[in-house]
Amino acid sequence: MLIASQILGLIAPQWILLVAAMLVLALDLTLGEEREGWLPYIALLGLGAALVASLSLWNRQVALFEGLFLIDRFAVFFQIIAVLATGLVILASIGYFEGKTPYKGQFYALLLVTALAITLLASAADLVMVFISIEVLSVTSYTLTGYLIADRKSTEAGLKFFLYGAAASAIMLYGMTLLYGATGSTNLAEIGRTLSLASGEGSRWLPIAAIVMLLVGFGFKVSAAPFHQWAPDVYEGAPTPFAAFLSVGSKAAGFAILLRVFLTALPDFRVDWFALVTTLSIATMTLGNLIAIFQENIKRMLAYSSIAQAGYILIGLACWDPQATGRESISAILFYLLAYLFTNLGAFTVVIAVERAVGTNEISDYAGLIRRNPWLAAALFVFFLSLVGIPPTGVFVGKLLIFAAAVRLEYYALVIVALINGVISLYYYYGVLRRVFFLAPRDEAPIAVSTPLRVVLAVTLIMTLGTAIFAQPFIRLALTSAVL
Amino acid sequence: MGISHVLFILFSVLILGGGVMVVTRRNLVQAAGALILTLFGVAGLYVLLEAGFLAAVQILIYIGAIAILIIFAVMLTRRLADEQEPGLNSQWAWALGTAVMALAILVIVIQGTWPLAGGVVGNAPPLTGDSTSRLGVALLSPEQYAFPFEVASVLLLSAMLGAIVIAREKRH
Amino acid sequence: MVPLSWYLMVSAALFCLGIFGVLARRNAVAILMGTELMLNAANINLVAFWRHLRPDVMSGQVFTLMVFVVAAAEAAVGLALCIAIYSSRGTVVVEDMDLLKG
Amino acid sequence: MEGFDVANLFVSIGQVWTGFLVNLGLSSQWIAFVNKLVAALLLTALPVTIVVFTIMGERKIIGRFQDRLGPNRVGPYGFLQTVPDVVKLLTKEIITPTNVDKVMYNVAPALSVIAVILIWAVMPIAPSMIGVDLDIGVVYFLAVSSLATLAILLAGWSSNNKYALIAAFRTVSQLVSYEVPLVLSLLVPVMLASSLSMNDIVQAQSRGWFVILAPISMLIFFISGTAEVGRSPFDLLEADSEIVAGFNIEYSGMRFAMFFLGEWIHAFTFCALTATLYFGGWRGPFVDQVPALGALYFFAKMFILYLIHIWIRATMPRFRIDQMLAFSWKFLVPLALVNVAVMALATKLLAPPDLSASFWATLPRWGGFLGVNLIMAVGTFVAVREVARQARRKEEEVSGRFGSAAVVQE
Repeated sequence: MLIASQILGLIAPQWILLVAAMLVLALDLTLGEEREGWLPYIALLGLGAALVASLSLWNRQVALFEGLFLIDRFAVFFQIIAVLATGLVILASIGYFEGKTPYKGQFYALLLVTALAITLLASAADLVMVFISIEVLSVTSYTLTGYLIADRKSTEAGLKFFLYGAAASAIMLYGMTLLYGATGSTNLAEIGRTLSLASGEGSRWLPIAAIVMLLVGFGFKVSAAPFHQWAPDVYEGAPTPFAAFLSVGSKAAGFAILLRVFLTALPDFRVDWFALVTTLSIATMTLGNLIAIFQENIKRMLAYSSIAQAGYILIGLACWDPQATGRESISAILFYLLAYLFTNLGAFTVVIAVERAVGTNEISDYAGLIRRNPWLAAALFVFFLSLVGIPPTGVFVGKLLIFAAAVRLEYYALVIVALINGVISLYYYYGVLRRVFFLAPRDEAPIAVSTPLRVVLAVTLIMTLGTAIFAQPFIRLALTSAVL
Repeated sequence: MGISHVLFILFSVLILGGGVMVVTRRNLVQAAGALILTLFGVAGLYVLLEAGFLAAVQILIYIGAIAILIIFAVMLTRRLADEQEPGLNSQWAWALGTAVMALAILVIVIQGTWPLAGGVVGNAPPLTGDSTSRLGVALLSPEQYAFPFEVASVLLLSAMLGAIVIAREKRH
Repeated sequence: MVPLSWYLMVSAALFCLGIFGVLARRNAVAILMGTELMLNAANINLVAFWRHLRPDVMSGQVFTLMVFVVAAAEAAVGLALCIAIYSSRGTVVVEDMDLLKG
Repeated sequence: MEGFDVANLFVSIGQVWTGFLVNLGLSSQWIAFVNKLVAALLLTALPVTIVVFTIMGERKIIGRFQDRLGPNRVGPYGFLQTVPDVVKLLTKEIITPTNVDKVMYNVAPALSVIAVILIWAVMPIAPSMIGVDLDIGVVYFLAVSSLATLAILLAGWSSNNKYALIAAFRTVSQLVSYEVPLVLSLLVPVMLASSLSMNDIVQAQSRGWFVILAPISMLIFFISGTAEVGRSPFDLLEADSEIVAGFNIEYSGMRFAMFFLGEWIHAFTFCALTATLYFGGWRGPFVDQVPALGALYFFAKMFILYLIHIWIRATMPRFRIDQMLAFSWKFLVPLALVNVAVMALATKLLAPPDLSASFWATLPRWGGFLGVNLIMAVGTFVAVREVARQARRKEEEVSGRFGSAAVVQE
């Protein structure tokens, strides 16, 4: 039995994030217009404290509140991902809202709550906890997507996100109730135990129906086809920093909970969900890559690209086999998510920089970017290289690890589909890069990049290359975190 | 057929009849009124299931707050022309097919063995003690659900904050 | 005592009505009402399972209360978005929202 | 004493009645059903009967407040005025305007009465004289009274009249805003009695009314209750100077009378609730010996509180809509939140003495609670004064800057 102070220590990242959010809100009311600029840095300070707190939990393996809330390396890994994503997004959003909305402090506060939701989700080990945490993430996401009330695209995106999201989470909830009905418990581990005892006799239909419904909800979060329709609209309409956050933070949270639920509660139904996940994976990457070709808006293109990436990551789940590849496939997913975090955030940061100079997000505006700001062009080149999966970049290593797991299980077809998809994706990434490097700019004026954006670009660039060149420690990190 | 069966059928008719009206009525305030009927029916089922506290909270929150909020929103976003426009979109037949198929699958699933855990199908176990106070204890003791309870308050707070930011009058 | 399967049937029917509403309605508020139906269907399930499986453990009822909270939060944010959209373009019919190609 | 015990009288009436039903040849299940039906009818009749008295009393008393005689034609001192009034309302033509939403237009008036009458199902009138002693009585009351909001909303919308619709919008903003402090203040008696049952709350006041332990909570409850009922100074739903007649503008005859009835019942029902939750309900001297006295005390307390209601109504001007909302969100809600937190702490620290404890042993608890409430009251006063001062300073700055203009205007 833990005493209160110990519990407080164990949930320190969570309450630090909450306190930071409240602090930002309170200061937003009291600081006044002139000193509003401090708020993002205060939020960053809170994130830093939360990072320290979660790192201090690295070697803990505790179940809190009667198994409701697990603190293990898996959870801590996602805590780190959440903090990193939020921190970089906050840096990238400094100055973004100038003249777009009168409310700036609330953005940072809500973003901190979103980070809190991801950390909760990574630790949730009970259906009640899973549901409520997903909803915290969703509800704040709807708000932040529709945040620019003066921008009609933003509100429209917010409403569409909300409508899709509310329906998806209702379906997911129904699946959870079926699971509860099948086992009489909401605890994931206990559900897993009960199902493993009962899987021999009786109907398997019930858990399978539950699995399908859960996949709707989780698939929505990771934007897997056919639950991806929200993503392009939302990415296009949302404030760009938040679109960046959705593409990495929200997606990582979706995978965290997908792994946690499927691997602790439903491992005995692997034969059933394997087929579903494989289909989902193939559909997701193919659809994402094919539609991305026809996009004229860079945010939409990145949205479809991020859908396709979800497809690659799902291969990792499909290749999970408790006997053969248990930890490797999970660690491949974790590594992929980490590398993808830096790569995609970097790409979005370039988009933010261009958007702030040009005002729109059309791909045609990227013509001659190299002459307007060679650094941006070079960074975009590296990020796109990584997104395609060409060495020496982080996502390349991630793909390699995932393919390794697939090859070990001899799922060659999946690898081949993924490789073909890689080739397709080359086409549209090249389409952008061709404009950046070879076409003449419409406007010769150089694009200035603010200091916070430079910091984000530097960090993401270094990490995109670093996770590949010095891959070993990161792979080891992913491997040690791959304990569920 | 005892009195509970009769009540059950009554509430089910209320729920499903209201539900049908919710999804088909052109006039949205009437649809919201039908939603209230459905919510009442659900509260009735809670009473039959001996969850009186939930029934009261259902009426208090769902009807007293959510349904009223919905009616309010309908009134605020209403054009007079709306009543002439169709309530359903062009894919409604496809949607109907999906819904019927989902129902068929769910019915098959429900006919399966319930539950895998224990195999209770007939009568429910007797209810002992005061379930309302046990619910209170469950919600507020750290060994049970106090933590999700706190998370729920964070959810409400952020929803409130978000709603204010989005719906507040623009002042630049 | 009404058997469990009766409740489940009603809940399944309500859930599918909700799905139909979400897929077939044009007005955003009407779609929201569809999701409310689905949430209520899930709640019937939860309470029925609670009563029939393990009434001594309150997880089903706690879950139901959480769904209430979530429904309230979703309704608040969703309706705020509806009102924001209406004030800028005078409609909440989803088909008329065509700035994003979706 | 035995012969005067009215409770026993009821019991013997019940026995006679049951015997009558048995003679009719009904099975025991049906007898129980019929008995419940009769009880429900009686409980429904009760508030409707009280309304007749309150209406005539109120008209007389308000007349005196406003320095006029009030009704004085029908019956002695005009006390029978209600009778021709009711006859008039019943015989008036029922008008249904064109293009109204027929179903809702007709449902709304009935709903407004049903919602308030349902509250009486859990009202403990005397010891063991309660419709149903629900273990969730307080939540039930909240749930049911939220339906009254719905009735007004539906009436306002379905009337197809812009004034009615404006009133409906006001309803939502007003009633929903005041429900928050109402619920928060209601938590305090629930915590003190550690039960949600109305009867338990009355029982728990055997060692002192909750109004002594939690006066601030009582005030918040009473104020937000007045707002919930929509009576002066919160009668913006039917502010005749602004929106003609408000949500019931299109209603006539019996339908109008229903709203009228609903509002009136709601008003004294809230007084009855205040009496139950804070003033000991049916508690009073000698109730243990003569339970029927309880009903007397209960109604006496209710009427005294109702007198205060009438007093407020006769003397306070109506709020402006923004003032009304600000009063709830900026004053009542924060105060209620602080109150709940402080009272929860106080309840935890000052555990109730067992029933055998002497009067003196309970004094520290009373003192503690009173002290806590006093501190809160003083704190509120200081805070409000500070806010008012700042507002005044700002005002003065503005008028200082535009001082000359102001002078010219004068």
